[in-house]
Amino acid sequence: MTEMSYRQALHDTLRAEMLRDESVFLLGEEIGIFEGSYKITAGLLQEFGPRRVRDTPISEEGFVGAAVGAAMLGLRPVVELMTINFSLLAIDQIVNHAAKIHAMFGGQAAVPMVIRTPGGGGQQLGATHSQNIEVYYAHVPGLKVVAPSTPADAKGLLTASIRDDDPVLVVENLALYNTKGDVPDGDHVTEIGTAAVTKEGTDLTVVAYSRAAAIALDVAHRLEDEHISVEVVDLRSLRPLDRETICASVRKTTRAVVIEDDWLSYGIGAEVAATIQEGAFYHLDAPVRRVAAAEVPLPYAKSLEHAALPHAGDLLAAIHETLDATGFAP
Amino acid sequence: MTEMSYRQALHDTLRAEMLRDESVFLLGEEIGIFEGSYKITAGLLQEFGPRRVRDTPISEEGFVGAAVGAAMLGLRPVVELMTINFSLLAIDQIVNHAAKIHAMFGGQAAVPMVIRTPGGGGQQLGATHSQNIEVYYAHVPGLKVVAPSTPADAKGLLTASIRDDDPVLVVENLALYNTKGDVPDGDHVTEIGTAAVTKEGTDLTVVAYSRAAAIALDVAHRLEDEHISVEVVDLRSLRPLDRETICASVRKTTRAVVIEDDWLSYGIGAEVAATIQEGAFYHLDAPVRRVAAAEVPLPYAKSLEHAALPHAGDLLAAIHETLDATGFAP
Amino acid sequence: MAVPQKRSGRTPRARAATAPASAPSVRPGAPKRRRSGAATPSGPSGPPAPGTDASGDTGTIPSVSSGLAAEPPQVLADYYRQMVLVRVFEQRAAEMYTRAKIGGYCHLNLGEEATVVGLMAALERTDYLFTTYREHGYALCRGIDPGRVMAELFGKATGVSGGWGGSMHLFDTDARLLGGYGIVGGQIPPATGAALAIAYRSDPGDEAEAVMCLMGDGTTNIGAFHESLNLAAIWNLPIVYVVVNNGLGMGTTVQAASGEPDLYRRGGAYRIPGVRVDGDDVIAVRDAARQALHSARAERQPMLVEAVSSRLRGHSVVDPARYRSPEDTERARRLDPVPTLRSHLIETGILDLAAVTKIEAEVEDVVTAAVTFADESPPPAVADLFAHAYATPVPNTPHRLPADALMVSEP
Amino acid sequence: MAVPQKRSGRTPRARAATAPASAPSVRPGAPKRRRSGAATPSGPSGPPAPGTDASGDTGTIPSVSSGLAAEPPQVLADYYRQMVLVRVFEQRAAEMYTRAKIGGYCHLNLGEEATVVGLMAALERTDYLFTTYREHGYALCRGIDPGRVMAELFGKATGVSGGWGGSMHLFDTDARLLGGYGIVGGQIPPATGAALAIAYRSDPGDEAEAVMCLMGDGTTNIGAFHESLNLAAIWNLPIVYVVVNNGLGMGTTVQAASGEPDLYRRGGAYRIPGVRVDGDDVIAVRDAARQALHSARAERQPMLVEAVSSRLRGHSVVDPARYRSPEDTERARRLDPVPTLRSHLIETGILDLAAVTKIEAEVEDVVTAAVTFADESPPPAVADLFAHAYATPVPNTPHRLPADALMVSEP
Ligand SMILES: Cc1ncc(C[n+]2csc(CCOP(=O)(O)OP(=O)(O)O)c2C)c(N)n1
Ligand SMILES: Cc1ncc(C[n+]2csc(CCOP(=O)(O)OP(=O)(O)O)c2C)c(N)n1
Ligand SMILES: [Mg+2]
Ligand SMILES: [Mg+2]
Repeated sequence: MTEMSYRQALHDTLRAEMLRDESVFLLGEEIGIFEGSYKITAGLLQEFGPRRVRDTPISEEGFVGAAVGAAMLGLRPVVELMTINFSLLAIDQIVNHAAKIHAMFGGQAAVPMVIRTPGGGGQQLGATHSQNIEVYYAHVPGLKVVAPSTPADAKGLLTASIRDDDPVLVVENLALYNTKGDVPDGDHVTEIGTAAVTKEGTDLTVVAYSRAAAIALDVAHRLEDEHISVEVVDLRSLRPLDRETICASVRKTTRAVVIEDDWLSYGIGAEVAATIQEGAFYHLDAPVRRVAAAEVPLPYAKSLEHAALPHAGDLLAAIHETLDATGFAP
Repeated sequence: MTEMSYRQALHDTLRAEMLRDESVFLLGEEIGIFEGSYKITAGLLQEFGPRRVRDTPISEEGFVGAAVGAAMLGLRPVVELMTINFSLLAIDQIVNHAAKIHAMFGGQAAVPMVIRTPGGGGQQLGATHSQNIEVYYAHVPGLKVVAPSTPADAKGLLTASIRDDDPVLVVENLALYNTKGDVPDGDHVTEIGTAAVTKEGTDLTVVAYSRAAAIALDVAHRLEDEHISVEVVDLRSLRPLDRETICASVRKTTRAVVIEDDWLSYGIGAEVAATIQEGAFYHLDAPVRRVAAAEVPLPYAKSLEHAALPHAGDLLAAIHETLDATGFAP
Repeated sequence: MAVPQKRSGRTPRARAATAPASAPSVRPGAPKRRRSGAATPSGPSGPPAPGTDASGDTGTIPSVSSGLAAEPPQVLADYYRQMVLVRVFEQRAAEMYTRAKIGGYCHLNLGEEATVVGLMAALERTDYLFTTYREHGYALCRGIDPGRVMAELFGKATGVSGGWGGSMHLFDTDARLLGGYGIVGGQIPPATGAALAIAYRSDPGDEAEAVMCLMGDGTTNIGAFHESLNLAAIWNLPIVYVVVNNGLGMGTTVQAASGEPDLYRRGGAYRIPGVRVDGDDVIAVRDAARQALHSARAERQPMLVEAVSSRLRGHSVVDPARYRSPEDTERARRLDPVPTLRSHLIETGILDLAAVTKIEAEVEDVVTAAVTFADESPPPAVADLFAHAYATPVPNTPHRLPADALMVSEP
Repeated sequence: MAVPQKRSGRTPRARAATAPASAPSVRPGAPKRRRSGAATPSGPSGPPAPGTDASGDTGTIPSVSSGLAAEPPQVLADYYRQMVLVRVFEQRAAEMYTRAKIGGYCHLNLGEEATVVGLMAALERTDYLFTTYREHGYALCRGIDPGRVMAELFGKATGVSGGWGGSMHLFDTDARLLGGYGIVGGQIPPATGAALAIAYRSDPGDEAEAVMCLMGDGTTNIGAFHESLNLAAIWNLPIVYVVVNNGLGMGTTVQAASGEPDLYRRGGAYRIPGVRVDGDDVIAVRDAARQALHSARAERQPMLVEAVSSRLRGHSVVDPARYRSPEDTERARRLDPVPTLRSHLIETGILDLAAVTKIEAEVEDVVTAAVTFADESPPPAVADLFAHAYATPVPNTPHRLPADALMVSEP
């Protein structure tokens, strides 16, 4: 184990996979000379040269699609999209091409590519630069979507994604890049399609992913002091979704709150809540509550932005209200 | 009232609104000379000329974005996207521009535009041409999304959408164009944001929209013979979502099934089920069941396509299982 | 046999135009002009091809003959056979569509046979092909068994894509046909990426692999065209973009859709040399494509080839094309490359009537056999619905049919 | 006052280049060449501007003087004042960002002042402007109160966009500034649509409205550029696309990003005439833009103007620009248009040192007042979070804060 930042874990993983496999290469805007908007790829152009670390023009549809084609010929491109917001420029290549090619051609071609991209608000970047639209990709058969919340998972899931023969979207988060944690040394692969119980508990389950999973863990630990035992399920994989781990937890705790950074309606939390009510119906003592962003284009002004996004306090409130609704007394 | 097809209702509404308001104009691929891929705009070029009925090149991002700009200057463009699948080429203009401009600029500009587009599978069009991705748009604050299931609603909702000052996506359905129904004569506006109870019932609520709402109504009528009283809620508006009408119905019937044409995970039905479990939790006698498409890129072969898409029989099965789970006997 | 009757001889049009005065915009080392291979220059004949506006090109457009005369008879016979194969296959496909054996959308190469055959003749077996939804002919001329192509149209398990793709989505790994694509322009970025993979792994050279990416005229107006050509230019990729200009999107003309209707010039925005060729002239098409492919494989100079032909029918099988003027329809018929080549072969004595008729009869049998094969093949098994969901299995992938409960919840 | 010291005189570069040999690709009636207004031709001086590759343009590029000499002193003084305003405002913005008064991304016009002022001087009040996230200067020169601009950067209710937009999203209805946009290329289709609205409602003419759409050099590589210019061309829209070429995307050079690095030529793919102008020469920029706007408004001929200048700092306030060579940085400093114009004004006696200093002092006060206004303004009220959610209210729009229950469910 080595303690490092989420950013470092991503960087080191890219480097390790490039060293391991000649067919792995990177492409994206400003990842080379500029060393990446968020410096994940710092130093890699120098080490591997422009063949393996390819700066692209501002042409998201073009270079994401180029990665699709390169992957069809057996390379393993790892694309950086500067933020998930810009993925909308390339979504046709992701949804109508990367996701479809394997099945639509009867299984003849695989598309072993990875798209890494950060989402998340809270940086005062305004309405078009603060979104969390991973649900768009999680919705699509043919894609896999993972969203690590810790440096260890960043390594484990990115490694798994690069080695996977399907197109995988790795959702990072601007607010997590500087967070630190222990990362297993050597080969470390986290299985795509599996959620993790990051803290065990008996009274209530909080389901979350990415930045919200870090908040959830923090809140759960804080609630220990109040003798409230919260279990935290970190989804890690949004597609496939590990429904059994979620429902098993709620069958045990009988209560659930979902928290996410995205807008409430039709967000990831909707699927989680729908899953719980179906898979743990007879165990559930209260409605599954969802904590999510206010449904407005995210404002720039700090005050408004803060009000619109979910924070630990919001999760605490929802937990307390859910416990209260069932007459829970610690 | 006049009986007419869903196609005719759309056509007549476009024509009526163009006659009523000089600022309403149409643009899209092949809507003029070709008279529209699905002939909704047949005859309108001839009647109104190329200024009001504008054929575009194959440039979805370009002409949808052009509609955004024209709307900012006060025109009321009604864009036809040939199918919702191609909306992915224009989604940046829809989600990052049309939806954001009003709020992001502090309410100074409005974007009174409409995008009409059909979705739906079952026509053997293959994986990229058979999608139902309205959930992408329903997720986004700043947009409004409606999905009429009858000729009357096609008229009422399209009229409301054209007269609305916000960007509205009108989701049509390939399988509905030839369906017939009574349409109110004269001015007929259906309020965006409201669901309709299209059949009253006491035993179970089916929630649906678009083609699935027509299936639901049909199934509900068939079940009368078995003395099962099904209430049907046709969402009509996906954003805003009329949660109260859904939950009021389920509070009464105590059971619910949601049916949609889209893939299950993260579909419209997820939000509906999540809503019901929150808003009717204490009334619900069984888990909310979801009937939805199998989660694969839709195959071309008839047999596979049929197996992957939901049909009346699937809804019947889910209704019966839900009733059985609660020991219901008609 | 459905090939139209022999008609009075028509001099085949043959013309290749390079992007004008593009000397300063051609990269060092890139050829500044290309000609189709044929030796004897001759002026264009017949009405100007759709999209042609050569008025400003005085002195810069070399006009060359098609070079039919220089070809060995066996080669011409083979090209004719292929053109007839495409013709008959497509006519039969239209018929099968009407009989509901084929579903969905079905776009035919009728009228484009010379372009199809010429382009495919230019490719090496090691080259990769990306194409559009209008691609039956390309699959056939790439050597794929007609039965497997027809079976795909029928949605059968024996089809090239196992019945998963249908008419718009033919794919064959061995033939390096890397797909027909239904999203307009959607094939262009992946094709460009395939060329990137070639450049990533191997050096340029006369034997190097290259990619051919086909698209229609209307497709040059979409963003992916622009982004992809630019990538190919700055990365020096071995790719030839071919615009199959049949004059129409669905009902929209090139002139109405494109600010620069001389589509071969659009490469100028990326310093990609462009060449226009008569798409009704199989030899001219082949030679132009071959030269372009040579630049791509030997010099890593991406190229743009525009082949001008006509669509004989509607956009797809179900389109009656009422928007077309009688003159335009008549013009397309007059330019029809199949009877034109037939007449030429017979008139010049390259093949006699008996030989031509024999080819036609053989093709007829091949297509009939293809239909029988398709008809008798089984559909894909419903049990295999999830067989191609993912290439790498992981836990929790959904395998649920529409009526299945999400999971079992017990009271 | 932060304007760099007076330096030894530098002859201002002034050059305008038209798209080369584009005669055949210009529509009938469209002007085949444009020149900046100035009368005396003179050769380019100084090193070639970034992205300049005129080697193949021999004989086709008219070089003209900037015409500074011909301008009334009052006009030049006003332009200088505006350039200094942009300069000082941006420097103060950088400072305020460091002091955390401004958040998010913050992109400055430092180095582009002559382009900013020249372009805005060419616009009529009735014209519409669409721009990018690098737009503070344009807002100021469009006449918007600096206090309201700074307040927007501070995220205050008094800001031009009410605090909702921030640095990247300035908007002002009265000034017809229809937005700064943060998605690269995202502004181009809406700007094109605004021009469509003008054409829909009114006739061309000398007084007609037009649209100016700004973008960076890197932006010419995105699909929206291609699609939009094509629409403008086929629909004859009154729009001028301006590429503000500062030589860099973020750290990527024009040469690395664009197959055709002579960006003004990229209009050729749509028969849109292009002109390149020295972006450090306020008069040349203004005149080129004015002429282009004239074509747009009077002839409905869309135009492309490329203004070449340099970015003095990093891509945004937080970018230390380590990727830039010392030579490149030094070059940008040398070309800095603000001290250049200052020197020129003084050396030619148009303004004396006292007048220049007075302008600078006044601007300093204006910016200080803007900061004070911004600082003292209130933030938007949290109660107004849903105020701009929709323009037309309908039932059931969500008004829920993150911790709110979706709806009340009672046992
Ligand atoms: C992105 C997208 N937009 C629209 C369509 C609908 N469409 C299918 S083919 C076609 C016309 C294409 O014309 P062209 O590129 O000239 O090819 P052709 O059909 O003539 O071979 C259109 C508009 C589509 N499939 N994809
Ligand atoms: C679609 C999209 N892709 C990427 C970005 C990130 N980005 C912001 S500015 C920029 C560089 C733009 O360069 P240029 O067009 O030259 O404008 P400049 O910043 O130099 O004024 C990039 C890549 C973005 N905002 N939008
Ligand atoms: Mg065509
Ligand atoms: Mg730039």
